[in-house]
Amino acid sequence: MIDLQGYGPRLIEGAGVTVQLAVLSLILAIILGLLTASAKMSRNWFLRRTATVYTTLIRGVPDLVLMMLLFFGGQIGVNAISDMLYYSYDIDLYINFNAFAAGVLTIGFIFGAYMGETFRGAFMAVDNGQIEAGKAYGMSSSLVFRRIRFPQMMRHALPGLSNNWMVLLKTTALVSVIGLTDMVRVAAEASRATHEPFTFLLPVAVAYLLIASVSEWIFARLQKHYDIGFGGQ
Amino acid sequence: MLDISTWFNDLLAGNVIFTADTLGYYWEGLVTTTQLVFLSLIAGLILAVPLAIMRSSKHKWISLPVYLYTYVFRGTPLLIQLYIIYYGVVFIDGIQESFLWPVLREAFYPALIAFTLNTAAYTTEIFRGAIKSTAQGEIEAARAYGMSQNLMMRRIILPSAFRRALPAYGNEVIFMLHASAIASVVTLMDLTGAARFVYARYYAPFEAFLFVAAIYLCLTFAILFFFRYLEKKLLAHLRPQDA
Amino acid sequence: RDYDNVRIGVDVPYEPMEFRTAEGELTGFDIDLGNELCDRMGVTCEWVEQEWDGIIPGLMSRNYDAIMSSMTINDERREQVLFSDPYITMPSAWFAASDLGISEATKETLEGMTIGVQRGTLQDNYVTDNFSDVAEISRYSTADDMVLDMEAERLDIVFLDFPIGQSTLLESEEAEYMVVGERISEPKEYFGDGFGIAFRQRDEALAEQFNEALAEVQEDGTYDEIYTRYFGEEE
Amino acid sequence: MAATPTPLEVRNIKKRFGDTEVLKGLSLQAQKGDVITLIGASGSGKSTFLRCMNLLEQPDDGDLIVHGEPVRFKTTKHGREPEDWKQVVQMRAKLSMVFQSFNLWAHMTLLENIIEAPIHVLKKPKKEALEHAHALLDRVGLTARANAYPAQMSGGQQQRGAIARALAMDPEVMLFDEPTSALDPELVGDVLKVMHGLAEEGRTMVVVTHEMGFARDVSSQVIYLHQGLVEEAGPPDQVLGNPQSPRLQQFLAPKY
Amino acid sequence: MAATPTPLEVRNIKKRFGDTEVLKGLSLQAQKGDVITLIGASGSGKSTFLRCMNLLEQPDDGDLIVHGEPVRFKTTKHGREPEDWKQVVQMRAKLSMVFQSFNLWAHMTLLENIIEAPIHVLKKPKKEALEHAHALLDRVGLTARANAYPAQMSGGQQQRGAIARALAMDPEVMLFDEPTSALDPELVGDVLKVMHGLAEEGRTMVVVTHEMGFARDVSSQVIYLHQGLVEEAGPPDQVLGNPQSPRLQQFLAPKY
Ligand SMILES: Nc1ncnc2c1ncn2[C@@H]1O[C@H](COP(=O)(O)OP(=O)(O)OP(=O)(O)O)[C@@H](O)[C@H]1O
Ligand SMILES: Nc1ncnc2c1ncn2[C@@H]1O[C@H](COP(=O)(O)OP(=O)(O)OP(=O)(O)O)[C@@H](O)[C@H]1O
Ligand SMILES: [Mg+2]
Ligand SMILES: [Mg+2]
Repeated sequence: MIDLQGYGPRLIEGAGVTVQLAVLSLILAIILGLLTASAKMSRNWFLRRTATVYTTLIRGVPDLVLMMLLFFGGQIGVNAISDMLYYSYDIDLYINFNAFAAGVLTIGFIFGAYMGETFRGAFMAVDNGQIEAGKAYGMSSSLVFRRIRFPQMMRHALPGLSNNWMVLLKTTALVSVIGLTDMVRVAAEASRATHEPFTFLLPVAVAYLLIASVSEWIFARLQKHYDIGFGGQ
Repeated sequence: MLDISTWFNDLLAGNVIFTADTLGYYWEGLVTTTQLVFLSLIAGLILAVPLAIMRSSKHKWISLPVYLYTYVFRGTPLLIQLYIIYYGVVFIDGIQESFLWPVLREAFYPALIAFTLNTAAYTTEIFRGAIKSTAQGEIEAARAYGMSQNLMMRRIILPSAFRRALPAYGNEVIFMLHASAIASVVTLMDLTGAARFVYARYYAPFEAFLFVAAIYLCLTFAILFFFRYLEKKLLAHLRPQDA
Repeated sequence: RDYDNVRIGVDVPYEPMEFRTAEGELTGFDIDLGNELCDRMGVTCEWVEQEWDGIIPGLMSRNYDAIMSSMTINDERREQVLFSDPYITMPSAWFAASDLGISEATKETLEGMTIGVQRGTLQDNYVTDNFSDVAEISRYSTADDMVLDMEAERLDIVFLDFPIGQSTLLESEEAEYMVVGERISEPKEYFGDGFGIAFRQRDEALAEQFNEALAEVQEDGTYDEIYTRYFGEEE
Repeated sequence: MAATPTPLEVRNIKKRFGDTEVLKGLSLQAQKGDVITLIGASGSGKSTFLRCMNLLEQPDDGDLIVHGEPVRFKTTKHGREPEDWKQVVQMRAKLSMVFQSFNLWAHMTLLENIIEAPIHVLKKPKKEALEHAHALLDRVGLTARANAYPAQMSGGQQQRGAIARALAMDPEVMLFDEPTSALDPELVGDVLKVMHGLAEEGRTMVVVTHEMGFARDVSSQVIYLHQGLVEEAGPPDQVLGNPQSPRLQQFLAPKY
Repeated sequence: MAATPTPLEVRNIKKRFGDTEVLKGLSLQAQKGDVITLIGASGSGKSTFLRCMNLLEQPDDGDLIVHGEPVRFKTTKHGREPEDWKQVVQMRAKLSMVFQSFNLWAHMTLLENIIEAPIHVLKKPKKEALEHAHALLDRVGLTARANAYPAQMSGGQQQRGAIARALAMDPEVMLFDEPTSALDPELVGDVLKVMHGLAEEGRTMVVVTHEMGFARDVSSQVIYLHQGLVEEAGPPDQVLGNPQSPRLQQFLAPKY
């Protein structure tokens, strides 16, 4: 096997950070995505516009820049307040963002925009007659959403969703810029320290593939679940 | 008027972004990024269509290899793929003497290959899903009218699937645009590379990155605009009313 | 304002300035010197790892109070942060395969060659300004990538911090490399005033404390001891 | 009878799609126990009219009064729409609809389709909903197919399933869009018998149908639509037995 | 007549879905110009039988002979399937089908739906296909809706569109699954007239229908299916005029 030169435990620790970050961000992104997709299809002008601005701006700016803007910008904003306190009243107050929470929030926020588009496409693919039947029986929009639109939309959304997840998983590597030590950061550090760039690529690739295997399995089950009744090919 | 023009001149004099030098770097970066993204997307799309069809096949020996390919290329980071294709290729014995070397020696082609293979994998997945969710009745109608599998794919399933895949594919295009930022790992001076260079050189992090963010934003706008136009044109049948 | 605990931002690894031993222990010239300085000041040091791209924003947003991470003092950075007195100067040098057949790096000898540098470093600036008209410049993220491309013969010559080149190229097992010409640390316009510790502009008192400690360490020979630990005897 | 509010009243409904005006001002009043049949050529606007009654289409003009309560409209820049969607939701639970294209929920079995709205909209206990559903399935002859998904059912089975689903809501007013189109003559008879029974229970119904026999037999009123307008309306004997307009006469002329 | 091969012959077709055998051995022989009507209760297997004729469902047993050419089957682990799909494709181009649920292609306008197969399957020049399509649209009264998408058409319009699409193939044999279910009596008459015309042109047709009038008038043979078996078959006068089995008698008993 490959000699990890003692970096094994830290790599595993880093992988833990990666997985936690990714899963929590995914949950946030899905919630934001559903909200965005609903807002985009709503008849309310303001909601629609807000959602469009969100998906356009967030998808428009490179993730790294966005991450720095949101994290450091947010922190600097908070600091501006505490600076004011410091200079005017000599109160010294450090409010520190938790880097992990910030990472989850930022990645979730970024991928919410992509999820929004994926869900919107999927919602449009649902046969309108199915939704009308729900409305006709006096279901409120939220009930129609829960019982009909969502379950029928999912089978169209899953492929895009799994793509977004795969990209999200790898985007977690960006968090090293805000000071978190994820798997990729450990590997980069290790390969710089040992001057063996290739030694650590392989374990990282394998770790990602492992996570991918698990998620592929889950997605396959979900696909099966949401395909029920649609007579697959 | 005079005020405004002096103000403007001052602004230009005091800034580091809008000098001939830096703009030159940004321009070079823009050209590299666009070429890379555009070419890899086209090639990826062309690859993805047959791959998605193969992936939807009910014969295991056709769909399985494609599945493995998408699994590996979606499952590992593009950075690693790029790294292996650029730096790793050297470990193949005799590659430096082969006719491929002049191509692989340049950073551009390995990057193009890596990007293409990556986006093709993601696009395959999107198309496969869309193909699978084509309305059963429409497929039956096509069969009933004597369409061969091939013709049905071309005329009924793909056009209908592509329309459904449009929003997800739009995401993929933008992902690719952002992902292209790692091209600088293999010495390409793409947009992000240019920004990093200007940042380090003039130590102007905010200007350097905000300016490049603005360029990316423009590119994204162009892409989104294009996709909105496509949706309008292609998804007419989902709109309730005659325009 | 008094600090009992000073948090110092550092981008690991940059051998031999800051890196981890195989056991995972943080060490290096910056680390040892920094710990020593803190001792003198009677405060505890806490090292916070931070990737280079975010290292100054991290200081601004107070994730740490100082940066001690091989940061070259120059005018552009001075506008953002407050520097201590320089604590080391680090020469740069040209490295190439032993059989390249030049003994000096000048416009004439480098004509038509491909030069490798680390992107955004002072070496990058130097080479870009002085050689971009005669040679092709390839910019890399890490020195190790550069070594790979030297081996792949995509590169003819590289320009690096001397200790980095020493630890990566000169100690390489794959091929024979050599230093081309003298080590370079002039002109100041490019090579700066050496490495300094960076602070937020308003923390003048803290910078002053560090400067005092630094002077003390240089006075009593502790500095030289740390220096030889990582760079050997001065030639 | 004057004390009970009129279950359904529509006044002067207009609707256009793009440039074409599909409904040009239609009115209708259904008292408790009324069975109103809408007849008319294909494309004359029957389905659209029915869909306006529970606001699946937003009428561009006109009033809708359900159970004595008028639906309030407001005009936005998207056109005219209900002021209070909650009101619409409540109103819809009182009307129940059988669609021309059935629209059974594809991801649920037939049984799940039937108990869905009673449980989640009417908040019936599940046990009760199930019992009712089984009784209804029996009534439309689909007990054996309770666990089939819509895609696994024949056209006529889907149509009967859709009827059972509508009946499960125990609605005050039922809207039927060609409820027997996919049925064989025998089943047509069965289903019409069911509807007959509903009429006798005093349920109000609006039915789009091509079954003139049914229209004659059960309706309290027949409305003949032609190009978005009421061409003739009245008791079945009069409209069907003694049509005045040449259009209607031609429409009714026996073909086979 | 003996020289021309039989356009369509089916022998002893069997088909099961899961545990239930839906078709229990059905046969049928359609000569040139024959109009065969399939009648039977909902769920009796009419649609399934029709779908087996162009192999949209794979029969578990039985033979299919189109234009004198038997379709070859083989048995794989997925069950029985045609040996040569090319043969099936060619055979299908000779049959043309109108679906119970229309199945118009949603992403194409009506006109595009109609010219699609003629251009790409029959390789007709586009100009010719368009001319033919316009003639057909006129025949089914949909000229005005040529550029509408299926979702924008009424039920009856979709059904007529589907008929026009099938006619555009100029097929040797036409399979109709309840082609008039969504139509009003007047249109039913029109469409049946079209089909009558086709019959007189000598085209072979197999029609699932609930219109006993049509069955009596046009068919050369009526087949009554009951639970996957032929219960009675023969000339319309005999089957419809003088039904033998009590099931059929009940099925035919007038309801309204
Ligand atoms: N895919 C399927 N899976 C399981 N059962 C099915 C499937 N398709 C049809 N069936 C069952 O097979 C039987 C025959 O269906 P078919 O569609 O042939 O009936 P039909 O005679 O056309 O009825 P109708 O007049 O209502 O259209 C029905 O009981 C139906 O539920
Ligand atoms: N969403 C829509 N966009 C544009 N036109 C539409 C739309 N829905 C219906 N129409 C048109 O409005 C007219 C009336 O349609 P409607 O469905 O009400 O007819 P109908 O009387 O129910 O006919 P049928 O008996 O064929 O079902 C038709 O010409 C139809 O094409
Ligand atoms: Mg209708
Ligand atoms: Mg049927």
